[in-house]
Amino acid sequence: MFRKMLIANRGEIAVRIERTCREMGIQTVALYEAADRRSLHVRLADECVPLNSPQGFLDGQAILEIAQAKGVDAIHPGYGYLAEEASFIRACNEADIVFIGPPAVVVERVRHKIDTLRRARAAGFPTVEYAPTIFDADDLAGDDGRALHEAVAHLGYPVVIKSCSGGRGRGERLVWSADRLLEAARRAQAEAQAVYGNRRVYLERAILPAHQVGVQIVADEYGRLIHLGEREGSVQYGSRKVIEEAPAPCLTQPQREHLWQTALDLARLFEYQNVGTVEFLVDGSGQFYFTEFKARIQVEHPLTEMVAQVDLVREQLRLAAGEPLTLEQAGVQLKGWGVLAHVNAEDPWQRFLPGPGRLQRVRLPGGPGVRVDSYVYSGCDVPAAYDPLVAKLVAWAADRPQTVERLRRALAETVLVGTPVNLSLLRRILGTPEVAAGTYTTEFLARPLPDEEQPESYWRDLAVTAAVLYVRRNQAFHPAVPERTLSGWHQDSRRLPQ
Amino acid sequence: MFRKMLIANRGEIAVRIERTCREMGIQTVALYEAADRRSLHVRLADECVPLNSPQGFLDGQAILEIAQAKGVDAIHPGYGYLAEEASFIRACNEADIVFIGPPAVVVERVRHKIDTLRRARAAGFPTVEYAPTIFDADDLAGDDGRALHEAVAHLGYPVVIKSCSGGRGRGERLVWSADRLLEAARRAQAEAQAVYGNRRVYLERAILPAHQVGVQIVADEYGRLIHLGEREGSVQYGSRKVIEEAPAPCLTQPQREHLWQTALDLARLFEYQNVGTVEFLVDGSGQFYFTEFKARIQVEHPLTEMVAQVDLVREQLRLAAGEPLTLEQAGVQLKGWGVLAHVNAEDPWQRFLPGPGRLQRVRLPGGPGVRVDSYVYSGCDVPAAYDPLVAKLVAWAADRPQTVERLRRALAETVLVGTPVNLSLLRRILGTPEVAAGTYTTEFLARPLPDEEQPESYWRDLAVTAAVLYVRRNQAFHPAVPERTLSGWHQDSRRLPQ
Amino acid sequence: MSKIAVTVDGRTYQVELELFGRSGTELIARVNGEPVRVLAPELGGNLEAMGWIVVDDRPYEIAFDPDLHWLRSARGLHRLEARDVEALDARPRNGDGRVKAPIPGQITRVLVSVGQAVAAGEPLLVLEAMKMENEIRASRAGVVAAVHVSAGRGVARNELLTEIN
Amino acid sequence: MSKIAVTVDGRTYQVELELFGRSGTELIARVNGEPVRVLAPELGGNLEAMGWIVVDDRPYEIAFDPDLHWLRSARGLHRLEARDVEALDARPRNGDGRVKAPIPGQITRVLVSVGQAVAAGEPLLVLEAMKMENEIRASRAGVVAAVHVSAGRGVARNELLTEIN
Repeated sequence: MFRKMLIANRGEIAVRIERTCREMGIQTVALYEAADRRSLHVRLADECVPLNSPQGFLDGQAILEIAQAKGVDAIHPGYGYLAEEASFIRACNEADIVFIGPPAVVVERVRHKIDTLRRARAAGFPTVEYAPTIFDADDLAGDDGRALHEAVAHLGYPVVIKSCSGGRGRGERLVWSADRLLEAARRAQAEAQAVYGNRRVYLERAILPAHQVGVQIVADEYGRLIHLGEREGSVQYGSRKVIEEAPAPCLTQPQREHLWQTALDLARLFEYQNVGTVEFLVDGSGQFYFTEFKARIQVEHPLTEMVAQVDLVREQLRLAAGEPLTLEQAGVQLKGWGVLAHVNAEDPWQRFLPGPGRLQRVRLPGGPGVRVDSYVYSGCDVPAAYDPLVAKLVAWAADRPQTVERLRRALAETVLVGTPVNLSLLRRILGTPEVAAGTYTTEFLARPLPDEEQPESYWRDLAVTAAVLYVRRNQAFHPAVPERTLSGWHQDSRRLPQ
Repeated sequence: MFRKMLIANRGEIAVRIERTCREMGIQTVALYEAADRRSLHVRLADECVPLNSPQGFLDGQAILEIAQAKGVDAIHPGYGYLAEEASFIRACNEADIVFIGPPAVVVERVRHKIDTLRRARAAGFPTVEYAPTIFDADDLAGDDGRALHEAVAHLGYPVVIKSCSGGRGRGERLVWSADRLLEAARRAQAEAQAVYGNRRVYLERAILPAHQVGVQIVADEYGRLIHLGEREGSVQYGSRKVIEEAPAPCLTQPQREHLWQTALDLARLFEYQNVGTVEFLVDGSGQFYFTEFKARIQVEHPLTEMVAQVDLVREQLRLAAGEPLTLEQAGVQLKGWGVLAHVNAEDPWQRFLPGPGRLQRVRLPGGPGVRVDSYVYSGCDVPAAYDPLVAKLVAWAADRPQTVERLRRALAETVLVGTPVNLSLLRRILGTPEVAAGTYTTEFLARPLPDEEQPESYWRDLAVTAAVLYVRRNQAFHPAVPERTLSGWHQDSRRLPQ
Repeated sequence: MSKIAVTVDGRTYQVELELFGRSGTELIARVNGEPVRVLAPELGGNLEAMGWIVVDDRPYEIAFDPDLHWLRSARGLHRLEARDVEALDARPRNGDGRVKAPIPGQITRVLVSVGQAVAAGEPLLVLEAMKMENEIRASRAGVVAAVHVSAGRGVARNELLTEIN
Repeated sequence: MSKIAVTVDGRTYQVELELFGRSGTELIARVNGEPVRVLAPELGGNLEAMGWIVVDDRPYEIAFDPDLHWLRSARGLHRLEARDVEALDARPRNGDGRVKAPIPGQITRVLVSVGQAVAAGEPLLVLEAMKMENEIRASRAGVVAAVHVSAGRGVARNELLTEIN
């Protein structure tokens, strides 16, 4: 096994990887940019090195230099950034450093999304409809998107614009009509560039309403291959998953088993290795369509870890070290139900405006059946430069209703003060009949959420609270100054309010 | 099911009960004494009521009055305090309030420890040797402990002095020779009085070295009865358990199954109901001896919840509401391994001096396979009046070595600053060969722990750190005043140091 | 005795309470004339430290902005208006036309220019932060009077971006 | 430049460093003459806020008492001695015979009386706190000069209990 590992990522996934490394006795080297130095992943590592590159975690060269200077024998890319970059994997190999993930040849086989779809379809697998063209920046700049419009002509609206580097809904745009196509493609490209360092996008025919389901695959280099069940991530806003669960409530048991078998067959077709996910869209009738491989650990992997009771990062490390798969399909027992919430530093009521800042108070939930993966703690910063995900709350219980109630309970006891957070949105989503019944689709959050009923005493108590705060504030800070002149808004004003 | 429950306890167990209540849609009423008002159990409840009684949580009358004023339909006693008081259970019944635990008649059958041992022995079960006398305060005051010495004469040293109200090692004293007997009995009585409000103690022949093992029992009022495996709590200091685990590493699988069956038979003999534990001592040869019933939820219950994947508090509530047991023995699968650490606010290097105070910084561990039950958070108080337990850290993994490493990892990422805590002691215990091999006994911590090896760089780095702190302190606080005069010790001094 | 009119998400209450000179943390207030018991444990410290309050035995963990425009409990975020009904100066505040950066980030595009008429809600600029593009929109209708930033420019929180007259 | 002699659990190091006038948080120190890089992120705030330091890329989360008698890391609690080797007044401190309450609690028994000779480590009183009885022992041998408390008395942290001459 490895002696020392560099983690080429930050935030909660870096913390997640450090935890398994520590349990396995592997030393860790964390990277951080200046704004991120108070994050937990920097504190839990054995060594921490500043990353001073304008490209940040996308700068494979800079990261490899640090890895060599620190004498590591492995690099874990986490998700995003360098997780599916075959050239980086090859550079690691040449430097005699093990890359934690599939070999470069496997990544190359599955990273090109259109080729992957073509090959799967040729082998008889059901896939989504796609346009066989990749749009790079120049394709849009020149001709006002004629190529784009031509591509859609074969598919018909609605279409989804997806990043070729894909993942996590970033760089994805749903388009319903031709007049929004060009702007949407530009936005998708800009976001893909920001997140993946690569602005290439392609088009798929949208399936609406749909369910987004992925099957977790684990494979060794000797041809042993198993699945660990599926996850559903259909509760989305702005193409980003916000509630996910395992198993997928949209499937019947026969559909589920058919899906598992299809995923295993696809993984065999592409000779997949290491830990990965085979992704599908499922329509209202339970028909499913292959969309892509995710050749890495995914954000929502704790769901699988809880229902299958497997440490996926440990499996990644073992497989990358060349060890054979020791889990057997017959020995894997998927038990109970898991539901995961993405806690984001953003304001859902202000068009999801991200909310960086300092978290003065943090209290994360605990107790039975609750797992938290996070990089935050009381007094830490949420830097502006990264994804707004601050914590993943995962609940597990013996059945789905208990699990949903448990996650609601965990949310209710979570305190994050200092930046806007989406806790109350998550609470409202989990309180809807659609989530209670497990009947939601990817369209679910396009409709307004019902207001929560609160007892009269709640409003009265908050009014008393506000009055106490109001009197206390005027008393303590400025008993003589009119309240109107005190806000930050007016203090730095260059002219008085009209 | 219940509508509203009063929790007649505080700290982590009150939080634990509130969590299940919230998941089941049951409103909660928390109690708090003034020093405890910042604890988490007060914040997570739907209502919180000050408890103003000199007897505190032992004052059943005051608690019942609050329960009636608040219109609750159930009271959960947690552990300790009123958990095994038949008279309180009857008072609840008369007030038409359900007591969460066994009925009064069951508690009366098992609470008298000597009677329980006699009945078990008469039915052919192996029990510890005991003296059939109860010592109340007066027995010790009058005759210089003659009755005590006579009781020991039948047993022989070493003996254990145990509280008749029992539990959690409080009020327990191991005595090796006659000259320490009287003082030890007085101490045991004083501690029993402080913890349980009842100073009665009795004597057992000590089994040394031994393993302390309890089998978790769940039974309904219709005669259905199952076990959920056993726990071992042999890592103790000052008779208090500090590391516990499930399953018990001291047992072979045949011994384990024999123990389970014996526990079920004992529970049937006593017609036990609700959730409880049948406790045994196991000697070096694997022979076991029944000691007592614990007719309540126990501190270490999360271990069973993790290996059996059952919510024991939910089961308590369901059974107390008269529902039948729905778990079946064949459906219970004990999987993997759990290890639990008691994090106490106390200083192990200062004879376990308790350490109340304010916790300025709290960061509890998370990630895969880690559960935390606690009442603390950043900025809370650890009151002086209660048990020093501030958090239970529980790790679960597929096998025992992984679980021990996971708990070490969880300890390493735990931050508690503001009071002394036993984190580094726990860390050292978990690093010993005895814990790694699972071969420890109740005698284990009587021997000194080996020092941990640290690399030279560690000491050097701490020296640099100390130098930075030293210079920074002198610079910021008092550049001109000699360092010697600055400590709290000297500032309030009435004479100068010699 | 202060008399405060408080509106929480559109529901208005008259609250009477007395805080001046109190050393304790418990007090009796009146809401629409009815008495309520209040325990405000952190009342002695600075205002931001006050994260917990108990009203008639019901505990609330709260967060709020220094201007008391909003209050957050575990059940949601609520808009607040509070004013002293006996104070002389009780005019509500007007928003002006100055558009400031709500978060630190980088301006990626400027969509309007000086002299241009804009409708309320119309996008003015795009600000990138946390890998997300965020449209900054006009808070009211008017004419763009000034644009203080250009594409590519990094901006601090509350930095003035444009002005609308 | 300060020259500090630091002893950590019996291991002594000579540390040279310069903090005066520094606005940044990174510095180079020398330990027994060897240079080490130090990143002390909270150096600008108050001392107690400093919970994290990085020495030669190795991060440490730390806690310490204001008198710098001990330092805690995730790996353990360590005794410290630090002194400025160039300061004039570098006498080590002496313990005196005054015995104070190490925690708040209640005195349940007083085991000695004035004039009694006691050995180092001999129990003087029993103090109950957190439901535990704690023996307070003599820090050195001597004669009990004063007993300031009686059984049943509640005591605050650091309250003077007995004196030994």
